[in-house]
Amino acid sequence: MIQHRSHIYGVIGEFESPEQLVHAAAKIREEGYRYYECYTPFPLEGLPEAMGMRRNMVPLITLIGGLVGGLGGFGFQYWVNVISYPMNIAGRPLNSWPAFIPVTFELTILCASLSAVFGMLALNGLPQPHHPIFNAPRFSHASSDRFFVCIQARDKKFHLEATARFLQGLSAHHVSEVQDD
Amino acid sequence: MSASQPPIDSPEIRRLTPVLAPGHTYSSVTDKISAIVLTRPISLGWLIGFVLAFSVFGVLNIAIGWLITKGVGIWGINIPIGWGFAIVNFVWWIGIGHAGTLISAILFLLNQKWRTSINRFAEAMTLFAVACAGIFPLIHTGRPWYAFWMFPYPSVMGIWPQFRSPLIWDVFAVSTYGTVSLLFWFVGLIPDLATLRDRSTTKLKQIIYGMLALGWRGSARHWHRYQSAYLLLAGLATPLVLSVHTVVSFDFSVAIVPGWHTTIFPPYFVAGAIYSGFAMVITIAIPLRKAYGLEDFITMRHLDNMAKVMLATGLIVAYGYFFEFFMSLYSGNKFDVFLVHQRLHGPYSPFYYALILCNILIPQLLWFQSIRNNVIVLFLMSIVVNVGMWLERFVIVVISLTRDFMPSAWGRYSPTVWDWATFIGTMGMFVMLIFLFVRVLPAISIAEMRELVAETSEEHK
Amino acid sequence: MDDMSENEFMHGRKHDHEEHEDSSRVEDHSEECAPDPTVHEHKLDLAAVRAKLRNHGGKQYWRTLEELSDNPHFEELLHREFPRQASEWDESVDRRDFLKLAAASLAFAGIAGCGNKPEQLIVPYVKQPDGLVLGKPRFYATAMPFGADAIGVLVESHEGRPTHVAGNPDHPSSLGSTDAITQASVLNLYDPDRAQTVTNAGEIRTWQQFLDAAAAAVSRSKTVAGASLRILTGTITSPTLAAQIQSVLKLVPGSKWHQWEPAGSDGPREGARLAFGRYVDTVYRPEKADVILSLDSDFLASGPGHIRYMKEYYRRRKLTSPSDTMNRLYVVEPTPSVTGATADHRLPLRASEVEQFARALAAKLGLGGSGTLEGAAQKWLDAAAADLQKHRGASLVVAGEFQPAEVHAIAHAINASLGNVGTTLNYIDPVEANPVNQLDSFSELCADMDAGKVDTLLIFGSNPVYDAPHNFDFVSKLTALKKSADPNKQERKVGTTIYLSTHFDETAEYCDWHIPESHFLETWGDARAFDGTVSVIQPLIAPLYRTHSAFEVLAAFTDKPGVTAYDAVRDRLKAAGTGDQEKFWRKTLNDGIVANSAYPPISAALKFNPASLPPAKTPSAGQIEFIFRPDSNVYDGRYANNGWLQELARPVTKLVWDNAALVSPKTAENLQLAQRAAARGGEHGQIITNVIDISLSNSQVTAASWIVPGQADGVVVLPLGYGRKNAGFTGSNKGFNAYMVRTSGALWMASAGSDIIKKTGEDYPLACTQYHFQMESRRKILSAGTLEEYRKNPSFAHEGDEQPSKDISLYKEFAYPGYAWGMAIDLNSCNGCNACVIACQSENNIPVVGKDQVMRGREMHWIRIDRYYKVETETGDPGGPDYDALANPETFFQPVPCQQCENAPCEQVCPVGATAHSAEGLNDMVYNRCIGTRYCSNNCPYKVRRFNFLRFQDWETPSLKLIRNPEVTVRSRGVMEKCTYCVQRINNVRIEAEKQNRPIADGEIVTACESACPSEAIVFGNANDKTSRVSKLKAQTRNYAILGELNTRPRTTYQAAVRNPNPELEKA
Amino acid sequence: MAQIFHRSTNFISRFSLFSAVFVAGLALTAILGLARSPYSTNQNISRAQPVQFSHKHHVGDDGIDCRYCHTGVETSAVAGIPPTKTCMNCHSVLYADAPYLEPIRDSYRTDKSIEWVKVHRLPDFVYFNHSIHVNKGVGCSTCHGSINQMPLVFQASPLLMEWCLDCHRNPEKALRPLEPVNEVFNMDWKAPDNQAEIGKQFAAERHIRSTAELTSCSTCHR
Repeated sequence: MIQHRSHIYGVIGEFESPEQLVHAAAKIREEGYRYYECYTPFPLEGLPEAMGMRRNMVPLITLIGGLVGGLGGFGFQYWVNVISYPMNIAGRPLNSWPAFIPVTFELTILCASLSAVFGMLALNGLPQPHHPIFNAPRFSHASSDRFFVCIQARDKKFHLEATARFLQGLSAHHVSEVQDD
Repeated sequence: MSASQPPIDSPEIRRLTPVLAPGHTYSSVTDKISAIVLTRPISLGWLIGFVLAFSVFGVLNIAIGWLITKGVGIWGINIPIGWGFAIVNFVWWIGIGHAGTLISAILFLLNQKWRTSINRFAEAMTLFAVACAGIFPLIHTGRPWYAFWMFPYPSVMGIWPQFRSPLIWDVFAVSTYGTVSLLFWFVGLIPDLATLRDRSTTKLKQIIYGMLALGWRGSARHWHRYQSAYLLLAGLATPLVLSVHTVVSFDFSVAIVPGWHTTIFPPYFVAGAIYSGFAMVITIAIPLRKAYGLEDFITMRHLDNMAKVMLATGLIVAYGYFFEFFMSLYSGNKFDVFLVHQRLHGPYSPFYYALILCNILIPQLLWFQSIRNNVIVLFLMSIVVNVGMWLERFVIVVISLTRDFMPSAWGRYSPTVWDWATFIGTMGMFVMLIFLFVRVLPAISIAEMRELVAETSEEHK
Repeated sequence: MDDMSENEFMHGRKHDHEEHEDSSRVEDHSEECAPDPTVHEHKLDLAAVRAKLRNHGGKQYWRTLEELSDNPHFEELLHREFPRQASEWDESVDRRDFLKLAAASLAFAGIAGCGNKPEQLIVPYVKQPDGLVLGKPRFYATAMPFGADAIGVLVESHEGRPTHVAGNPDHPSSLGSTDAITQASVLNLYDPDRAQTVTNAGEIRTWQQFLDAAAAAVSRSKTVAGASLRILTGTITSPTLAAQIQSVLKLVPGSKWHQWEPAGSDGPREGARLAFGRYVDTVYRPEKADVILSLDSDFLASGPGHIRYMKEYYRRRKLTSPSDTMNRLYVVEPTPSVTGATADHRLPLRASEVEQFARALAAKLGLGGSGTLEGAAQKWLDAAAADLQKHRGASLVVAGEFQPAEVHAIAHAINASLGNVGTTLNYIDPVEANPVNQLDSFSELCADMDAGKVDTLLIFGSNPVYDAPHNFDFVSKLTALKKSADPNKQERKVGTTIYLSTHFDETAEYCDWHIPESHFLETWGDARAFDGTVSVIQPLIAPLYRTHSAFEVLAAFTDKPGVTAYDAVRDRLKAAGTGDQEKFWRKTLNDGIVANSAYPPISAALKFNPASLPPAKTPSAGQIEFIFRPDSNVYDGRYANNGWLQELARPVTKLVWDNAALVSPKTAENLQLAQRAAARGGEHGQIITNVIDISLSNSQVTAASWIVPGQADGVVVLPLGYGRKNAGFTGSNKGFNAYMVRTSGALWMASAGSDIIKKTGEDYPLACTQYHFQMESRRKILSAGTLEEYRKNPSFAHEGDEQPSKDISLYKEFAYPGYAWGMAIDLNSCNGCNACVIACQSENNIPVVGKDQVMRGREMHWIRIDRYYKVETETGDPGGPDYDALANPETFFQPVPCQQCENAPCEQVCPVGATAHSAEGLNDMVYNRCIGTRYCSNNCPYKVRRFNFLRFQDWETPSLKLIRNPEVTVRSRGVMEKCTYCVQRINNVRIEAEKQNRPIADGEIVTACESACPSEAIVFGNANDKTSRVSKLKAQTRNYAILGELNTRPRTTYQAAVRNPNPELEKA
Repeated sequence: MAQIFHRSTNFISRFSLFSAVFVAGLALTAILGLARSPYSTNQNISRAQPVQFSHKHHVGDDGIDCRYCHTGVETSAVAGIPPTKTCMNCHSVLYADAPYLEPIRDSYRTDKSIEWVKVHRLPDFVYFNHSIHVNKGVGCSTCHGSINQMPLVFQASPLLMEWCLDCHRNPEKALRPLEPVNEVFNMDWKAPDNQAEIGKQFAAERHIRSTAELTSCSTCHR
């Protein structure tokens, strides 16, 4: 059994309702587990708090993206019109900054949005089509109507039987081990 | 649903109509929506509709081919009317797009539950409308094969786009709008794609949806970041959607042509956009819910709310018309005053009266509950508003140009068969894309419906 | 051209020998890359020909064409290829479109880098002509013979290709300016429809075969009794040609010379004889006249010397300060002419009433006779008479070419009594080589043809089958058969008919021999100008095809057919010279005229008393009067195939591509004729009018009607020159043929009951470039006043001015330290004669688009002439119901080129910066950068930008390639274009000045429109130089900018028009 | 439930995502580079001519002045290709019967032009004027390269608009002395170290127009 531990990703348990999962998640944390994850068909209120997550990096990345886009956008237009090829257009000044605002604005939005989305994906480690958790027999319900929690084998408090029992104690159904092939 | 409940739109409970018919569970919504894509066979109706739309799309391709061959001279445009159908259609399509982003972004920020079941296809509509709109600025140029000069790249000529031109602003606004809408839409799709992946029975579907789902597994930490990203996108899309039609209105308000050169354009263009957009959403929603029996998800409550939004934006537009007149007369600028006269008495006055009828008078019926909740009438009304908003753009773009400063250069415009072919062709393209969309992707956001189930179940407790 | 010897180069006759660098410019990459190779694929036959042409430099080039033209296949090929491309743009689908598609898609795919262009060849001279510098145009003086006048011109030639015509400052009838027709004459040279080979009964023949035929005819006339040679020509002023004719007449017994010019002036001729008992010509000096009265004379825009008269007349209307004086012009005329429209006083009278007016005026001035007019007209007459008397010796009465002899005689009498002879006009011996009453001369010929007295008939300079009075039925005269001894042998009454003309036209169809005629830019010759000055006609290019001059044809009938026109002219002129003959000859060629060869004034004793005239017959009231007038553009029909003139908006009506029966608004109402703007094109393009049948003098014609404000009621004008069956691709079957109802009895005027006009019930779309004539109370568009107002308030042009002050802008103004190009247009001097429009078209390679495109509102002229009536009506459309307002409206013309705004609205909105400001303040238009969004045009308040909606330029027709100005890019489809003050001329002058490290002098740069303008209304120059002419004009109080309130700050400004009405009449 | 994707797809999918972006960028750079490469500018291609005329021989070895043949260069927009007559001036005597000069003699005899292949091709909408450049002291070799070392002439400069602009923005670097000796036609002229200041000086003396004027559109396009 011990030698098999390396092949085990973790132990998974299944819940009927969001409330049970949130409650379970909190309990697991109190128990001292650190490496565990919840899987839900839609975001649950209170779950992040229950799992003790902190604010994430996405907003910061977005802010940076936006600033780069905006400043870059205006800077570029200034360079084109004043430095690269100054031209007398309709008697307007070379640096007609009011006319440069729309493009600046659009570029701000564009870069911010791109960095928000790709930042999120990167932080989530997506794309990741293959993941051990998919080995869990009933996991397809995770994208439909069931709520799962999985305690991972790498957690030092992890012990196959004990952890499984602990989960059942939290009234989880179909507690089973997840193979890590 | 159980027989114990009164019929969904009986008068007494109509006001209480929920955004989701009671009795639904996580699995029921999941099944019902994903079934449309996964298990439901291709209906004859769908097939006929698609083939029709596709052949109209073929007309568009012919029209564009001929345009490239001969030049924009095949259209009705001339001097002084340099812009005709192409720009009218461009503004119209872009406007329609706005409702989608508005529903998904602004209503999301305002935490409106009733957006949930309509935002998905509204966003799809946005994308397709923008695609249709995007065609026109490209092909309306005399030499489309040089249109790439409008993008800033280090050319061997050492020259750059002219950033004072509203057309360049357009290029950036529209392309940004397209990109962001796509991102927004896709991010929203990821969990549903995962659902489809997990529920699809054939290997091929599993792989396709699996790839698209990027391996989404609904992990709590992912949801956490996902939500903040989605919120940010909504926050960014809101000013964007307002800016896009503002920039489009700059095409006119920055020019000096009487009837174009007015400060009221940005707000009233945006209002008009939302107006026509919601009209289009209704035009699509009503057949959709009927065809796929989605009355539980797209309830009378939705239609009622959308009708109200139409009424509200319609009034803003009416206010815009009024103020256009008032400012022209009040300013005493002889050209603007003359323009007012032209609209009322000029050769094109019938268009103007038609537009007043479609955009201001008829929509007033929406004050009546009975009208708002009569599906057929509402559908017809949404069509009327679409026509009206198209007429508005025609009045602004074309009629202003026919008689501007120099009486010696006055002229008239009438579209050729190719103008019509291009316009109708884009409609075909739009409908075709909608048809494809409902077949391959969930027309309603499943994940968000589950949330709704959760919330409504709490309410019921 | 084989006979062309080295020394003839010195006389400016040169090969066409173009270096490819200088061939016309192509601007669009995609044009350049794809089509060429594919052309071969599709048009093997023509491509082969082209290749052949390309591979023959110089002389070979044209000889090849000739060789080719000998084989019928090529003929057929030409007729298939050329007409389709010729001038008028053709909407039909063709293979080229798919080449374009290929080009487009290639470019689309981004392969348009043009990495590997097809190899280009440079074909240098073998022996370069002396003095020729590649890439530098050369200018040669020659003259265009036109009726009883010759207009001296300087022709611009690029490597031997004449491309542009300008006036010759040394020439009395030009003084450096031209008119529209002269400007457009260069297009006739390259007309692809020109006849190219000698034919007999349609079969191609050699020149030698014709010489034999001619010789045979001569010998026949010597042997057979009564079989005589007849020569039918138009009006001829060329001494050399006349001498040639005389020598033929001397050689061939019983031969006669007849003349027929459909728009000929028997009136003036016979008038002179009535007054003086002999033919004399009248030369006017408008410059010396304070008061001028025109009796239905358009002397400023047509007739001998009109260009000079325009110059002189307007020199008396230039205003620098309110204290300046102006001449005053009274015009009596049935239909508004260029002269009448801008007159100080204009009295619309029916053509027949003009004679009554003349008689009444004579009576009023105490020359005997009697006659009064009713009411207002009489008051008008009294005022005019008083004014004339007040300015004895400084007044002038001009009678119209198409008025009867009586009117001319009376005019002579009045001028004599006012003591004008010798001051404001002179009499000289007739300029015509052989002045005759052409109608009589022509009738005589017809009679003799009937009588079978004509054995050989030689026709040139006339197209009788088309333009003879229809009651002569000239065709039957040509084809009539005579009884002959052998009944089953058919013989024609007229033995042989020989016809010389540029095109294989209506007459050619009925003649045995057709000789293609050389263009005046291809031949040697001479001609007398309106004042008798002998002008030299020298060729700028060897004949493009196997064409021949009248001189050569006539030579065939003499004993020495070898003599070339060159020798003849040379000998004749040298003889005229004094001192070193060679030097004199050179000088003559250089100047284009024989120094002081003008006829001296003669004293003609008046043998005429108006009282002696029989009482004039007055047409019964209620009758409709039909008057025939040569068209302002295609004249008597000879320019019908000239696309430039066809697409040129008529000065007053603004009609193009058609003629129409002109009626006054009131008459239109009586006849229930209506017209309306069409949905497509509308006021700027397409007007739908009623079609009417006119059955006059037992013939009938169907015409489109057109309402002309200011036309006399009860008058229908039938413009000549249209409805041609065989003019060529451009000119055939356009409009209606007024000659069909023109009889020898009523050449200029016929009257009949209004019932002969029937509405057919059909409508016809006419192409009209400006229908709406009102300014809609937008005063700052065209500003005009009277001399009195101007004196009272010198800055009347700025009444209610809304021009924002310079410091209104938040932006600081751009500085223009160097040159600041600007233009001033004096509306006081513009009468809408159109010379500038064609000059611009020729200088700037502006395409002709055809009627269909004009009707869509897509004509391409860079400078347009707006016509406004100073009246307020309900609709602003001539079709509207405001008859009284439009009975005799004050008319104004305004040339509108690009205004070169300093704050140009167009520039700001161009997404690719294809239009931007130059450091000298030009509103540059970079065709090759333009992607064609048309945003600039929308945003242009003056609507002076023109767009190539389709591929308007003709890339195929070889001959049309030769006319292009290599200094200007040839624009392709999808590109915006417009006036840039002839920037090519600016650059060339600047470069020369910079090479010498000196500033550009004022007047050194002359734009095409400026150089053409006979009234010197357009002035171009450096607005930064306070001493320049343009600055002085801009400094005037009359100076204003169109739509100044928009703060576009145009570089082109206008000087308000000032009219000089007679206070007496103003009171009335 | 079973795994749909193999473990490796994780790497593949991420990698392909990045490479897509990377490749797109690479392609753009490649296209822009290609547009500037000799391939599309037609640089350095010696063209076969009807007569293999060697500038190296005539200019380099014989030291014939450019203007002897290109007569228009100081006065006209085009330098001009010499007429056959010019060749015959010498070759009626020198190499009078060399076989490879037959095309020249033939042209002269038959009065048929020799068809040279064009080497320097500006787009037709560009109006370059030789005379003004030469008169203001821009040397032949500045644009045409060391003609005197070209057996067969090839295009030495890209002739791209950005290349023209480069000089029109700071002409001083290309201005050569006109006296005591006119260096314009000196093929071996090298800019001295102090070119910067003497160039400015020349520009002032010869009234070279301001950059704004020299970079106005209508300076080259009409």
